[in-house]
Amino acid sequence: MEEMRKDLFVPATADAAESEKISKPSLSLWKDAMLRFRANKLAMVGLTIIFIIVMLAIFVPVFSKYDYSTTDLLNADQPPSKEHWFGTDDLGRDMFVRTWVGARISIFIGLAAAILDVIIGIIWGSIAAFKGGRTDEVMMRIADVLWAIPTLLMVILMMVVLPKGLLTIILAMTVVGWINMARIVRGQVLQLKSQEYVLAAQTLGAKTSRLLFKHLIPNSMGPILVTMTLTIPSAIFTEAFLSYLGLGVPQPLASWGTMASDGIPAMTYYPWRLWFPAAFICITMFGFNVVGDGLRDALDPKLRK
Amino acid sequence: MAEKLVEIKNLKQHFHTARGTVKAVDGVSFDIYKGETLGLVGESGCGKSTTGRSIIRLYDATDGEVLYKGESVHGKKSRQKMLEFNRQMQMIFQDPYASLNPRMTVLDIIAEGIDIHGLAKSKQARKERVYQLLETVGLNKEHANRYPHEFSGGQRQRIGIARALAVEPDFIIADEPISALDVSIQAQVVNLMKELQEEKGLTYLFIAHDLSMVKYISDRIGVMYFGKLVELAPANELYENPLHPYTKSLLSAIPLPDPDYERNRKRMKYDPSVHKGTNTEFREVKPGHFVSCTEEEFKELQAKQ
Amino acid sequence: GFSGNKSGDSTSSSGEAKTTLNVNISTEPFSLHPGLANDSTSGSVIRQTFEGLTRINAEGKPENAMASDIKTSADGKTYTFTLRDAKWSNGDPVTAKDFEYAWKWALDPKNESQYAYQLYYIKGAEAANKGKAKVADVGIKAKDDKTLVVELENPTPFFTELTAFYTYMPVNQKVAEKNKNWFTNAGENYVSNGPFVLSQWKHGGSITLEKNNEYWDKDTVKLKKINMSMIKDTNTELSMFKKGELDWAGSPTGSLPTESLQTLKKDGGLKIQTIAGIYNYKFNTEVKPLNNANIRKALAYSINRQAIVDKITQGEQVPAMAIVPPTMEGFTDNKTGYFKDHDVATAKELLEKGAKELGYKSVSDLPALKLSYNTDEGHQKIAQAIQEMWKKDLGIKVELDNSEWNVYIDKIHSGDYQIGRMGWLGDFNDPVNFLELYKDKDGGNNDTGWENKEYKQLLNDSAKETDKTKREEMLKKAEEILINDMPVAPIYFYTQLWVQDPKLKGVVVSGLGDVQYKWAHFEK
Amino acid sequence: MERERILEVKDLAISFKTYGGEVQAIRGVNFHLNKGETLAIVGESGSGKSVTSQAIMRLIPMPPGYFKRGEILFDGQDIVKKTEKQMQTIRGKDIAMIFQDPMTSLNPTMKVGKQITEVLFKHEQISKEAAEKRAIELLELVGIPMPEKRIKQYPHEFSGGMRQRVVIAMALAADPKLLIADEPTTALDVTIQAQILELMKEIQQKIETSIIFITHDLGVVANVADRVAVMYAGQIVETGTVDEIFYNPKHPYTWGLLASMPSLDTDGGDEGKLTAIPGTPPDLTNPPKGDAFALRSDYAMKIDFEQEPPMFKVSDTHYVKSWLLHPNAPKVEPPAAVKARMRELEGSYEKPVLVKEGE
Amino acid sequence: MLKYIGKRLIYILITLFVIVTATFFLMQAAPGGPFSGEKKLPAEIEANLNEHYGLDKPLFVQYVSYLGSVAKLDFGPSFKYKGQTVNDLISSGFPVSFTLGIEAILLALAFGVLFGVLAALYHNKWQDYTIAILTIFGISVPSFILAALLQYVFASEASFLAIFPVAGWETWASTVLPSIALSFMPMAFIARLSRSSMLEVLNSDYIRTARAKGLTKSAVTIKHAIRNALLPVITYMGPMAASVLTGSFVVEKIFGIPGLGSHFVTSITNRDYTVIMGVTVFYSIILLISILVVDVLYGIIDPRIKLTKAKKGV
Ligand SMILES: Nc1ncnc2c1ncn2[C@@H]1O[C@H](COP(=O)(O)OP(=O)(O)OP(=O)(O)O)[C@@H](O)[C@H]1O
Ligand SMILES: Nc1ncnc2c1ncn2[C@@H]1O[C@H](COP(=O)(O)OP(=O)(O)OP(=O)(O)O)[C@@H](O)[C@H]1O
Ligand SMILES: [Mg+2]
Ligand SMILES: [Mg+2]
Repeated sequence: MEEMRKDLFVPATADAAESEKISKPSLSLWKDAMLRFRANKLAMVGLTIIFIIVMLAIFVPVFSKYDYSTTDLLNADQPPSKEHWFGTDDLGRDMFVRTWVGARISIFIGLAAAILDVIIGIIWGSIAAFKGGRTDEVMMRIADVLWAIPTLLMVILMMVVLPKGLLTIILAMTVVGWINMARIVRGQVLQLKSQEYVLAAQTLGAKTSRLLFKHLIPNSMGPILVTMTLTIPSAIFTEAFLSYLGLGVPQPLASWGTMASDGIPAMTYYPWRLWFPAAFICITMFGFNVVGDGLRDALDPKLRK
Repeated sequence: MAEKLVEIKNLKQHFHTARGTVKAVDGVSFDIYKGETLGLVGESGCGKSTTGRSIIRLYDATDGEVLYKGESVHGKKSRQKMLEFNRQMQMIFQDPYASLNPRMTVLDIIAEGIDIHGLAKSKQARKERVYQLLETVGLNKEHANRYPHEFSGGQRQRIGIARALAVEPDFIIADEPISALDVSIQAQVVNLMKELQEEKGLTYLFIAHDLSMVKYISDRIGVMYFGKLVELAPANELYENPLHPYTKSLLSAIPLPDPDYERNRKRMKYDPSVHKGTNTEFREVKPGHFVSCTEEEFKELQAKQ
Repeated sequence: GFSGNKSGDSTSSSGEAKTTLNVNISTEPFSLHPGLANDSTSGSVIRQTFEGLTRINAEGKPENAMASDIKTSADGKTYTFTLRDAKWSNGDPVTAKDFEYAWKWALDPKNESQYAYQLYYIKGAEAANKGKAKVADVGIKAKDDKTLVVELENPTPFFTELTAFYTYMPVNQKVAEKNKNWFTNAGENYVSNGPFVLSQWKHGGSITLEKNNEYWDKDTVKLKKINMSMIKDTNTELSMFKKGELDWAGSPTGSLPTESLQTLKKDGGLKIQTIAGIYNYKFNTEVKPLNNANIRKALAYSINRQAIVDKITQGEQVPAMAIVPPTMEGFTDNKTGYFKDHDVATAKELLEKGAKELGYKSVSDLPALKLSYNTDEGHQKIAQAIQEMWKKDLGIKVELDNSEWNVYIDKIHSGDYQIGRMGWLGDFNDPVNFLELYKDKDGGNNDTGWENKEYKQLLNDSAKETDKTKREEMLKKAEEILINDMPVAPIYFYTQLWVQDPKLKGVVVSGLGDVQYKWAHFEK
Repeated sequence: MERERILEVKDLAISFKTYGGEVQAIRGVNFHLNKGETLAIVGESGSGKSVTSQAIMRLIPMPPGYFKRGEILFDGQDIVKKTEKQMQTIRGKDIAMIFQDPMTSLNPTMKVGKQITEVLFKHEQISKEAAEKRAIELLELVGIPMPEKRIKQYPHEFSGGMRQRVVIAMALAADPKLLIADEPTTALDVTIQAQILELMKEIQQKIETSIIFITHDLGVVANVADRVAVMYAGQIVETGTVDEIFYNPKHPYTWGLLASMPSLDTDGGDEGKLTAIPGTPPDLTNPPKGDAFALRSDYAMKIDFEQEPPMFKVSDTHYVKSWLLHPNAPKVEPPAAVKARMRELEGSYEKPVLVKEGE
Repeated sequence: MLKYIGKRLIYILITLFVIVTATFFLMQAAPGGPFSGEKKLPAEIEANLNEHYGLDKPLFVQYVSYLGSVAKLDFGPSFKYKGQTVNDLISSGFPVSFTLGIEAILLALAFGVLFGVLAALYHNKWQDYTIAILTIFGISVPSFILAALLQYVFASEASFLAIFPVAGWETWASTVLPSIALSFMPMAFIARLSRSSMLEVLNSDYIRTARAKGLTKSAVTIKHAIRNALLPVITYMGPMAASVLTGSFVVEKIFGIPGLGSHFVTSITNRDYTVIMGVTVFYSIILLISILVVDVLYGIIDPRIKLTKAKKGV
């Protein structure tokens, strides 16, 4: 046995101060999530993609030598070249500028619709599920009514009654857009509301809003984020549909949705007219989705590394 | 001690399931006096938790009444009254893990009650209070920023205790609050509960299985069997003079931390068919000592006293 | 579930000629009742299953069909048709009574025929149809089984041709009276007298016709079967054609995607035929600044039609500087029209003049104009191009305003527009069909709010004129007035474009865009 | 005396990576288990009992958890190195586990009966009827009344204790060689608890099952255990036979535990307070240098704050990890409550012997 | 449960009534009518037609009489398709759309759940990323682009992969491309939904318990995880099934399928009033029933969900 210094074997007490310091700063779930989100490489790639696209959308139309609306019939349907990076459309307009002008509108509409849908959908769905019983029944049946009334008919009427413009478009999209979200949230809340931690908060006297926003909704974030990311492309294409009916962005303004739908018949003849807008929708969606996935992961404390 | 804080009158809680009705609590009546600890023991599944949950209004009682300070708990109340009531009455849940929101940090979980009732003036004060509570239940500050799944079973249970204590209630329903704790921390928690009781006149309904602990902490003890209260008596009286055969069998089964004793222990089994006659009722055999028995048994018991 | 077999005997490996024709009719026909049909799809089917007194032949001229002889009275107002021995597909003889029955049935207001006005040339027809007179009193009389006498309101030079139109086709009275819904499905009730019979009708999916063995001229008919699919998507239609699933793609029963035209032209397979139809921009002459003829003319003159036709519509359409299509007899000059295409210089002058007349200080004070169209890719492109032209050449700002078809129609018909796109397809091969609609300000299809006394008089007179050349002159004069006042800016005359199996011969496409398969056959 | 060792855990260390740093949940745990033996693990809450037991099943979520070092030899084979596939044949059949949190351990959407029969289908050739019969039998064994009705219910329709019993029934279903019971009776009343303990002993006798029994109830330990291991802050600080731990404890933490217990004679009515160990357990993100318990110990010495204590052997079966057994250490007296139960045991060495690395 | 369904059926009737009412008045308010066209009808004829179809009566009278016939599920004759009743149109189109819809739903559900589960099991591994790209493509590309693409690749004469007919409704082969086109977006969405809820579920204690039983990864997933993760998918399936089963205008158009879907659009553009009402009511019935089914399924999938009672905790 190794010799031990005797003086070490005298009674002693702990240095109290030592255990006082706290190594980790105090963070709420959201702040904490932000940190974890930043550590997620893929999510950062997604964010970068979105950032680049937004930057291009802001600046390309400003600095390009082409105007998005000037037609040049002699140069219609030109394939991509040095002159026109993305080729030209059927009226000879530069597809590159139009793509980025379209990005402004489509991304704006996509995000605006997504945000509105999320807000209304979450509130509606969670209240319905949480209150349950007749409230649930009435609220969800209202959603069903809106869902069942032919959208086309509603849009035609809106077109007659409301002025053209972005606001009208967003309104038209939101009338039914939120319903999906409301249903998803309702399902989640139904499943979660009898969880013990909800009961525990109830016994503390938590208001419904607190129960919803602190307990039920954070725990439904996965499906909510997924549904939200779905809203964006559907809004982009709904805009194209509305535009077809005369409610969309006024021509010659471009949007990805209208460009892609106009590009469909050209698919085999002038493929660039379809593929550029479609590809950018996909790329943007890829950005939003990986950001969504990253957020989901960041908001799940069990997954942290 | 005469002031009745809680009166439970013929409380019934039945669950309707696909396979018929479960009579979890089937006509229970007792009072809890201000400042006392009422221990509640009984066979697992006999309805202790359900009784507790019905008292705190987590279930709507099938029948019967619960009065808190003379006021019906189950009646309709204003938000203000509800809040007040929620602050005064708290519950520690049997299942520590399920009762903690997986997406909240321990800090936020414990502070929830403080937030709801506005008990902290500043963010700092709130944090300080939580740290203090953590220490009270034998956790340390470092734990405040972790999430429930990062804790051991006992640690989770302590979080639940801290949460209930945070709002400084008058009456706590503690549903097996210490079963997952090691004896040392059990002692710590029990000491704390006693201290609080002495200082602030807290009242407890203490549901537990560890009879030595129940005896230690309780003034009176109720024994439940199959949805009914079968015996209710002051703690010492119950241990020294158990009248109901089920109580006797319980006492005989208490394990002692003594290997030699354990090797030779004999326990009694309870056989519900020992009762003579029908029409069992809850009768006071001795002042303060109630037992559920038939008329015939009652006479026998009284004769023995 | 699935049923039927489309391919049938269509292909024959042994080098024999095909006898099955696969075409696309795009949509479900609204009705296969000659008296009820009011759309071109229905017409395309009925023309094969029914036959009127005459039939338009390959040269575009009416030839006798059910009629073996047609006599016209001196005043041109009484026609006497003698019927040939022909049978219905169920073996019944086709009689003059069947014609009388069918026409009167269509005129009877309770039968809700929307095309009954095609019969209004007959004496008393309009009044009867509008409920103001009795149907029995209309000038249609089956003298006997073989003789049909028809009295007209006016001498109508194109009446013989009209009798080839489907509203004038007969209906088997016996069958129709026995079964009110005889025309809604294929089967023994659907009795017809044309070269083909309806053998299968899968609603919304396809229609199959088979050769009618009771047809009087059955020896001429070579095809045994015609499969008519209802494919709405033009790309799909073309794909099917390329893959051999269709023998014909494009007009008149389908259409070709504009994007494919360049390629198809290069491949040499594209068939182009000018038809009696015009693509217009109507001006609302009741709103400022379009109430000024010079402004209207300036707008019309400055349009570069050639560019639109070459680069946008791409179908060799004829730039229109006139109103009556050059396919009309006597109007072949209209290929060049009354003014120069893309005449920017004149346009500018006119614009300045117009602006002054309206009290604007300069052209730049002119308000922005609203250009309306119903949503369709083609209209949209043209509108955008013209928007650019007006902006660039005239410095006029134009806002585009598109709407859904019915909303649009409603807007135009109620005058809630400034400039609106509207096309017109001829119902029959006569110039008056294109001029008549601007006769009255509140005539249902005028929409421009324009009216001109002289113009009106000329048209009224022409209706009574029996001399062909005189009548033609009157109409030309009227057209000139119209062009001079320009309540409507012509853009181009329609063409129809299609591709077809090179072995397919004898399909007759008329200048009105009708198709007939009676003579169709495949070469080996 | 040497019996067949079914399990041997050597220097096992497991950490969790968290945002706040590395939580060293267990830090070098050594113990073994003989065939047919019951080892009770007691110890401070959060000391790593559950992590140790889940590590044996290889059920620690990885990430965030990971093996730092050590081996777990089951039947002579290292579990740490096994593939997931191999583990699947071991789990449930060879090693079964009763989880601590019975409420969340049951699938909320599956009927209780099915959750039990599932194990039987997995590990035995058994017909549907037979499995169902067996499930009813098992529920009956663990004291659930009317099991025929209960197997058709869902977990949320069970009380806490009943769920715990379902979990027990599940673990017992396939007659495992090694049963790990993580606080299996905390939610049970004493009569049922006694019944379960008897049941486990019966099974043990029948098929020589070895049991690791984690509990806080020292009464239960006294009842079931052959040997006891006491854990503190991720380490085993004392092991010995049940008698050695109860009658001759050596570690100050064990003393603290034994002293904290109320007995039926302790009267809570008035002043009598329970003796708790002061202070809070250490944070395992940065475990203290030296002896982790020193911070809270009345017997701490200077060396405790500097150097981790080695293991001392007090008898063939009794090991203690504390500087107090060092010859240089001053002699100390355990608290009165503990002293009262101390007695001389056969087989104790005269002097503690230092255990060398790897022994 | 039966009582609950009974109660719901009453709500369904009320909802239908509201839908019918709203659609009726919206439809009447929309510009144009069944007889308006490019070539305007003579006013007298139009009046005559209006009278014949009762369109000249006051709106309210029309509405009441219409309600009566809807109650009998008799939607009357089509205005445009002469001699055909709305019921005829539905009964000829629905079986086609239904066949296609069922195929699409099965595809969407099977592959959606499969991909979602795989992505969750291999969270943040290459499998997850591959599926992410596929599914993001699926939700970003609308069916009209996808349908055209599929048609080009698998049916056009220019492709060497042309193994399916371009269009039509003849054999089973002609259902393949349209059902893929129809199912792709739902499939992708289901995959993303189930991925996210699977991730949640896979972390729960009862999954650990299931693993402790020695169940294989797939058994754990199939028997324990999926069911708990399915709720959002079920939620989405309700309305999705209703719209897929009643046909898609776009897919039917591109593949020339005689389904019901086209009526939803053409009836409105044609202002074919009776057809608008008929298909709307028909769709609503299917929708409301499938939503009821979803709610009933909630309780079956997760027995803790009780819709019958609003009381808390129970
Ligand atoms: N997933 C995790 N992430 C981070 N830390 C964890 C995790 N799981 C456990 N720990 C930590 O590991 C330590 C040991 O936990 P363990 O569950 O083994 O304790 P225990 O001895 O079983 O306690 P108890 O008796 O309270 O159940 C605890 O300090 C706990 O906080
Ligand atoms: N939601 C429910 N649905 C159906 N039955 C239930 C429900 N909750 C509890 N029960 C039943 O009610 C009875 C009493 O349950 P309770 O949880 O009150 O028991 P307990 O006395 O707390 O038992 P333990 O000590 O085991 O926790 C049990 O038989 C249980 O099965
Ligand atoms: Mg309980
Ligand atoms: Mg544990």
